[in-house]
Amino acid sequence: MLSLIEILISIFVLLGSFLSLIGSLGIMRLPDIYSRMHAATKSATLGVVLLILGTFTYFLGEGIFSLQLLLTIAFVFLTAPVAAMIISRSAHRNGVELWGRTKHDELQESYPEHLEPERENEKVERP
Amino acid sequence: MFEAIMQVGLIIFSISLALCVWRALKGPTLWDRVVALDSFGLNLIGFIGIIMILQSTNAFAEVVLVLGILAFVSSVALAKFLERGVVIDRDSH
Amino acid sequence: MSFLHWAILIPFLFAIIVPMLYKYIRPVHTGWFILIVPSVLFVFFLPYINPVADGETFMETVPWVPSLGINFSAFIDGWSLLFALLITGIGALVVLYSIYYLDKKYEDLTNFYVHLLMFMGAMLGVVLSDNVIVLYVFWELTSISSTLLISYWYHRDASINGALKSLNITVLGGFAMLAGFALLYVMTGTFSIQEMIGQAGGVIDHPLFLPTIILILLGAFTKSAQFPFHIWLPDAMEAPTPVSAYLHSATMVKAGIYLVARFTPLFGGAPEWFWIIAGGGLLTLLWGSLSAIRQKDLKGLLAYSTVSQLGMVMCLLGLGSAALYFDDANELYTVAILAAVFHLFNHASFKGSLFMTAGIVDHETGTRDIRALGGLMLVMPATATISLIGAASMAGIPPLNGFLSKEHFFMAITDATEYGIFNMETAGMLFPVIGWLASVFTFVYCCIFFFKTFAGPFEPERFAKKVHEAPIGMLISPAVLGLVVVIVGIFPNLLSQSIIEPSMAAILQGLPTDAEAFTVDIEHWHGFDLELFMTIGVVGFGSLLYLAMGKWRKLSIYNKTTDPFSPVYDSGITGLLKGSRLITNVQMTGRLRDYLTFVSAFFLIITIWTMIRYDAFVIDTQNISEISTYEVVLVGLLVISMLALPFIQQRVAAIVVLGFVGFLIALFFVNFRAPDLALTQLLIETVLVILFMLAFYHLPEFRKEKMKASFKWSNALLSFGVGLMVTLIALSAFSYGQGHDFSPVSDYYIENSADLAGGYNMVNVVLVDFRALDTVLEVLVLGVAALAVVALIRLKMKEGDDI
Amino acid sequence: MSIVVGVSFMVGTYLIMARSLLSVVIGLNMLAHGSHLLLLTMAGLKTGAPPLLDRPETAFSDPLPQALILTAIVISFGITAFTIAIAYRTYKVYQTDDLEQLRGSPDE
Amino acid sequence: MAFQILLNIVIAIFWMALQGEYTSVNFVIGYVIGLGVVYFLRGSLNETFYMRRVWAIIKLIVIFIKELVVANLDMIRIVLSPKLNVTPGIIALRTDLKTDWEITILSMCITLTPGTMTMDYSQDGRTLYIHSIHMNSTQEVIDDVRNNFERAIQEVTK
Amino acid sequence: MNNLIILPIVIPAIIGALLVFFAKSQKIQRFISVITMTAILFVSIWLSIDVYQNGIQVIALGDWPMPFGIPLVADMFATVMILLSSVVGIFCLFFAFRTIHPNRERFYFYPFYFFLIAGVNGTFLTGDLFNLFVFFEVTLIASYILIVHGSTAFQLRESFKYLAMNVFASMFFVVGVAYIYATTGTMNIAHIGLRVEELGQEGVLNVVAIVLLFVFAMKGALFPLYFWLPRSYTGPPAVVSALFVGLLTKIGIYAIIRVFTVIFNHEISFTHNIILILAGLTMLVGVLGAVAKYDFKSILAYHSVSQVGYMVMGLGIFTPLALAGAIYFMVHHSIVKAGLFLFSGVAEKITGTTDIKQMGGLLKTHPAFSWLFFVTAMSLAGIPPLAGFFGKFTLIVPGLSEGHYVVVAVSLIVGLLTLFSMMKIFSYSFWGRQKHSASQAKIKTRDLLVAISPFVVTTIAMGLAAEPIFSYFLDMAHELLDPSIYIESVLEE
Amino acid sequence: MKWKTNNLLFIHVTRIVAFLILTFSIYLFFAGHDDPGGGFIGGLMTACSVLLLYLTFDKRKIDEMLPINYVYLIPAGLLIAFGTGFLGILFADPYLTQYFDYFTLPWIGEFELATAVLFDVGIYLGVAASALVIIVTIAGDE
Ligand code: NA
Ligand code: NA
Repeated sequence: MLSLIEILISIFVLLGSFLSLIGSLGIMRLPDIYSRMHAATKSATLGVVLLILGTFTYFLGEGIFSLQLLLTIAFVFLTAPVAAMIISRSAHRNGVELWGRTKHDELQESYPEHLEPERENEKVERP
Repeated sequence: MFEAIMQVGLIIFSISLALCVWRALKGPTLWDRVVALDSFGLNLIGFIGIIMILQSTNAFAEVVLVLGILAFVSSVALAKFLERGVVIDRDSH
Repeated sequence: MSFLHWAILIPFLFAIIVPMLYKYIRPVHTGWFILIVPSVLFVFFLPYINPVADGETFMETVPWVPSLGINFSAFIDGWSLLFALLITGIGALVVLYSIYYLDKKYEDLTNFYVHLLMFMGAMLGVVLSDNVIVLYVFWELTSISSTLLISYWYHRDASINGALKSLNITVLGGFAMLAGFALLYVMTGTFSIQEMIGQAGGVIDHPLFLPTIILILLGAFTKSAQFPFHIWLPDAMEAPTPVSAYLHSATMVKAGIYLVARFTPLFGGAPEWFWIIAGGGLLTLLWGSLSAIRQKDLKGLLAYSTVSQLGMVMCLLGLGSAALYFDDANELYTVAILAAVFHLFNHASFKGSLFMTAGIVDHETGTRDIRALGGLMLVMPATATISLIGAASMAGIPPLNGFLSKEHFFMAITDATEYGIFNMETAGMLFPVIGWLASVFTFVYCCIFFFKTFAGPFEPERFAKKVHEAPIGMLISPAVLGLVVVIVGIFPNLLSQSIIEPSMAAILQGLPTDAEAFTVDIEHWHGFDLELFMTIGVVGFGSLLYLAMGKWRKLSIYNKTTDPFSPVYDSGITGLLKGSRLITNVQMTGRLRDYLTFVSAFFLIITIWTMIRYDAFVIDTQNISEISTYEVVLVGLLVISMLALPFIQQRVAAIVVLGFVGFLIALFFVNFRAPDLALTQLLIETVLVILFMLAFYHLPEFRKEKMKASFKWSNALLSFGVGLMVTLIALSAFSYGQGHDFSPVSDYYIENSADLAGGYNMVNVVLVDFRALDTVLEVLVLGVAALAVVALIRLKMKEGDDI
Repeated sequence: MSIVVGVSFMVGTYLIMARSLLSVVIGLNMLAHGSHLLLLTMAGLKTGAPPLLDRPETAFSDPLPQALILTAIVISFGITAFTIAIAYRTYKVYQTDDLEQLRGSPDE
Repeated sequence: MAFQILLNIVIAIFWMALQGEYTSVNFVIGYVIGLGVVYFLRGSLNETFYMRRVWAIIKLIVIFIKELVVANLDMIRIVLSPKLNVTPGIIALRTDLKTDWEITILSMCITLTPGTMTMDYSQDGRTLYIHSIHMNSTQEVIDDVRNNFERAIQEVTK
Repeated sequence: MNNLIILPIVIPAIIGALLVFFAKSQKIQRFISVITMTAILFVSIWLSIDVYQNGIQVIALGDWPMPFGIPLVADMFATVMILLSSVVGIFCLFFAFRTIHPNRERFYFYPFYFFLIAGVNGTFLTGDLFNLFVFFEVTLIASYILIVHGSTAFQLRESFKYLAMNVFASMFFVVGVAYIYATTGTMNIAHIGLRVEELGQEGVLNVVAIVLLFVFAMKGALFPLYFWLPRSYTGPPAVVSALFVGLLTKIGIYAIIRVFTVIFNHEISFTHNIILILAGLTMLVGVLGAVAKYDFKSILAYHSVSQVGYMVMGLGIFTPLALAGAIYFMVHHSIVKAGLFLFSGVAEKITGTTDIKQMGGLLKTHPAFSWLFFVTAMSLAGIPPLAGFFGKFTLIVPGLSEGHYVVVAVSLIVGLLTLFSMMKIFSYSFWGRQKHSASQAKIKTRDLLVAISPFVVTTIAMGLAAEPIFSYFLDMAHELLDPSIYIESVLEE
Repeated sequence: MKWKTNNLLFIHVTRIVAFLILTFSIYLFFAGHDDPGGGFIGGLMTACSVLLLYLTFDKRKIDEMLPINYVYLIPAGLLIAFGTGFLGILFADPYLTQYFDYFTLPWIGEFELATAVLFDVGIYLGVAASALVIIVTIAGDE
């Protein structure tokens, strides 16, 4: 049978894997790059963080305090939003289309005239 | 039992990785591929985490951390490159 | 070092100081200094005549490369002495002649005399060397110096072509000859000719005998301008006339003759040897005499005449070699050798003088074209007289020396029908018939040479310059030779004992020298025999033919001066150039793709072949470790990512997928317990991805490759093959290794890393301690790469900035 | 594993026979991956723990091939970096990445 | 300045942790290394650091974790539902936060919480452009951000 | 243990690194370079004498017992090659001083030069297969940059191909190393040799041998793997081409000879016959290229391919004399071809072109240059008594006595075509009407000729004084043909 | 065409992260003898941290901040690594012989001194500098 700590680890691992899978499914299913970013940042991040927590717990059980793993968690939290922001911003500035059912695009308006990227689906509503 | 659970975790992560690869190959835009690469890196972290448990070694702790760092660095570099065609500005401000 | 060695080396040593002589002592014609060399050497060779005539031989050996069996052995017997005397004697005359022929004001005497001395030394080396390799060394030097002398006026295209032609053909022969010598070494274990002759019997019976003699004879035939290799000689007439007189009539072209005679004791008696030489010589004799008639250039005529005469001597040597078949010094056979030796000498004398007079004509009139010349007898009486003597001797008019040797020639070829060996009973009839015909032609071209030049009315306006007799200095040398022609003609037995007998003894070495046949007594009159009738016939028919020239001179065959074999050579050269260009361009396409296609194909062929030959494919399934499900998925992912790469159209996408591959490989490293590798792989992959982006920002997207489908498939097939072979060999090698229980080296590292190297990370310990050299070098590679990138990006030069 | 090695050699070989500079560079990279994995495979996979001695394990995987691969990785990194630079400069000078146009004349 | 000293100490501790031995020696070594690092990179620090409000931070963290969990549940719902039930859009949000650090933290929190993701700043850095996948009520999104995070951050940095 | 062995590697490596600091000062760089090259030369001589007197010298780096550490092994063969590289290195250096553009000197020309020497010397000395790979890479990376140094259009275009093909080969080197490790479980060449002997070189070991042959043949530019060589050698400055031809292709040949004498010497009828076939084809195809071309440097480059054939021919024949001849040929070819490439530089300096059709009459305006070139060219063509003759001769004799008639015939025909193509250069460039201007005719070449003349003198001397060389080389060949000497010397260390 | 970009988030995160990575890289370097890491990996990690700075800021600013010519670090690293090898010769051992010993000092405890670490410093410098030089040079080409 599983010991208590093993149960804890198993939960972390399964939950982490599951969330990561959700993240990847989101990346697969969601309609445009911007929505996919949501999946990538929220689910994948938490999934990985949970899993590493599981690993951390495992080694704690072995008597090893692995700072590297904790640092990894911090790192992921710190960097995921940055990556998300830079990727989505660069996509937007280069005219990557928003999904057809997107409602507003206030960012587009903030761009100077000559830099406005051309988008094919101009039907995006502008308030 | 415990090992079996870990194996299940690995398989879930494998599927997850496969989905990222799928997105990377499919695109359609470059940014999709970059996102795929980014979350691929994250998933790898999880994957290695499980392997560490399975192999019962903390030898890969550094690998995990480095992977976290590098997934970030490469995503940022790619995105920045895609945004402006340069990776390192000569004089941006 | 004996005198003989010095005799060979002195010309070379002198050649080194010539440039200084020329540079610092300008008032005196350099030729006067040069003249000392052959004269002194000639004088020094004279004392050898007596002992050699008494049957003595001299062998002096200086080790050169003894490890390879190459010794600088100088050997002198009757045959080499004859040549040594010719080389130095005629050499002296030629140098004297050249002093007047080449004006020190306009000509570059350095080149001329350096090369002439080189030639002289080399030629002495050829005839005095007993070691075939040393002989070969000098042999090639004669080719080279001859080439350089022919190209003396190197700004002329004709000179260049003539020089190259002679070089190509003679060196072709030389290389063949070298192979022949090597085969001889394989058979006999020595490079010494005299030692080889000691084992003559074994050589003839050896299976390699025929290839050996063919190779050696290729050398001799090319050098001695034997049919069909004679084509270089007429073109070599672009050389200054002293050169033609010296190299291309009196000495170098006779090196082939020398060689054949030298090897007669070794090979003589074999039917192959007999037929190749006698037949080749006969053919050359006929062809040369026929061609000579058609020449319009005085020197061209003489060149073909030389070809023909050399053919005659060659033919005689072939016939004479039969003596060794019978091991019998019967006069029936030895007369051929006698005739060969005698004619060789005579030819040197009359042809040398003829070349010199032809040179005088050229020098004084500015032309050598027979059609333009005529009537010079009145303005150049001395030249005409000397020419007449030479031409008459060549035509075989008594009492000149040419007559005597021609008589012996007839005697030898008529005797040949009586040999009773090698099918001579039937084929032997060819010899007297062809020999006689050729002699008729010889008579005709001698007439042409003399009468077209000197007879007839003199029309000074036909010449570009004012024609007068040559200066006395220029006439000395031909006159001396003419005198020799006359004296030897009248007193032939002056040479009998001193020169001819010892030479025959050398050529027919092994036969009893005290035999009757070796006693040479040359007589002008030996009754109304067949030879005399043949001579009379020659004169009669020859005169008729010459007088009828007006009739046949309109024939197209007469007017075509080029040798039919010259175009063969020319098209050979063009074919070579074209063919090599084709072959080269087929492979060196400049396409990386083609190169790699060839390379991969080669890899496949050679590995598959070896695999099959050694039945090397083994797979030991026991050792393939079990695989988990997730590993299958990972392998699948990696394979898919890799396979996708060729199909990706966007470059950034390719870079991203490359990143995937790198990350997955890192994952494999983790899976296979290699943390250091995983770390390195990740770091490097990241840096590479960034580098790719930096560098390829400017590049265009991939284009759709417009390849033919077959092309694409062949590429795919090749790639598949390479991948497959790498895998198959890997599986086999791994299974093979598992089948042998070698203790892996690694155990040592596991046991000793901590205790002896003080580290717990074995990989790192291996890197910084056990194999520290690898590590520092790998950083060196990286550092050089970095510096290289700096140089590559920042240093921008143009072609021609430096050399 | 051998399959992966085979595939990387296959893809690598295919790519270096392509027309574009970038393909060639990527192809070389694939070949490098293949050769490194091969070296790892040839040493026998999974024979023990990571080669770190201060852990409790007693059986270790073979450290020597790992060290060799590490060296090989670094070397191919240096070479690849340089290759990228050359490809980049070549493109800058010729304004094409098409190897077909970089053939040169047959007389050189 | 304070931030730099703090950073230095953090590095020293970090060092000890990496070594796995919390001895004074390791602290000193870590401090020296940290000194080098900070000196080495000092040019990138041109800000000063305010005293922490520990409590505020804890509060912020709690809110953050709660929102993160909600975000993931939201994500599960979206991804696993057979129909794509999203209405994305990009809105501009003017924030009251003053300093760069505050805005940095805000934008990170926005990204990791339900339905929203920071995409860009205006030039002055006071307007955030946010991509949301629940655009049915724009104002709701904005209010959510304002109430939850802006206030919590202001607590911390007040 | 003999620490002397490391010096030919470590000195140039360290000095190369040091010179980076002085990249901006031409004078200091040159000064240090000369001193260093001289020092390396002396070390090489010293080492050669040491090896000659005391037998094979081995150093186990890091003091680890064999076969666990990396050994450096100096046997007669290795020391000859080291000496050769030092000689070529120092001769070329003086030419470099007179011709290399200051910009090149600023961008690490001399460091790269020394790194190349370090790599080459390491290749000759190492006794570890993987270390051999690493040294190959050191050499190659230095060669990559030297070939493209200056970044002219032509250089870029051809060096990319050079690079791609060599990297391709390097990858297969790693593959070969992997196979060797799988089958024998060791990396030490002597140890591999021992184990292959115990195994009897059966089955897959032969395939491994062929894979290694493939790799080295590619580096050594054997047909049909030579495509990288001809054009990449015509792009860089003459002195770089000279250095390459003197050293670079030799490392491939060296490796082939080393591996096929120490390790794979049990299936000669198969492996060495393949080598012979490749040798014949290489000679022929290479020389046809030379016949076809009209560019001074191209002709020389194609000859280099052709002559690689001769070098491996000796290995294929596999008798003492043939091996001695092969190595003699390597030495001769390095010297003579390096000299010829430098001559091509001189010709280019005078005429401003390397196209021989645009040259003419150099003999008239530059007689000393012309005759020095002529002598060197004749040596290349194998005209006696120059060095080239002995190289050829010592291959023909054993070739015939072992019954390899075809390859000997090919080698002779190739010799003839070599002469033909060298005379093509001579007749187009040196004979004929003068095509360069009067001012070009006045260009002084004395300094350059002084720098080249050591090559010319060496090739003459190697011919005239062939005896000491051959008695030494024959000893060396006997040593090579008895691999147990090598194996025992290394493993006892 | 140039975007005026407000990189607020990026810059601020980098300020923290780059320091951590740099420290981590030094840790990796020292850990190498016993744990995964070493001069090579440490060097590359250092290069990555500096690279991150380059990514975040611009070349001019980083050059001002780190006024080091990386090019000279390459030969310096090589000289250290090759030079360490000579220690062996000093002790009449073969080239590249490494030495180590464990020392116990009061207050500090037992620690190890190894020449291999010095060797590794050379590796570290060489690698870090090479990686940076390669990237910065290519990035700096106009
Ligand atoms: Na390393
Ligand atoms: Na390579």
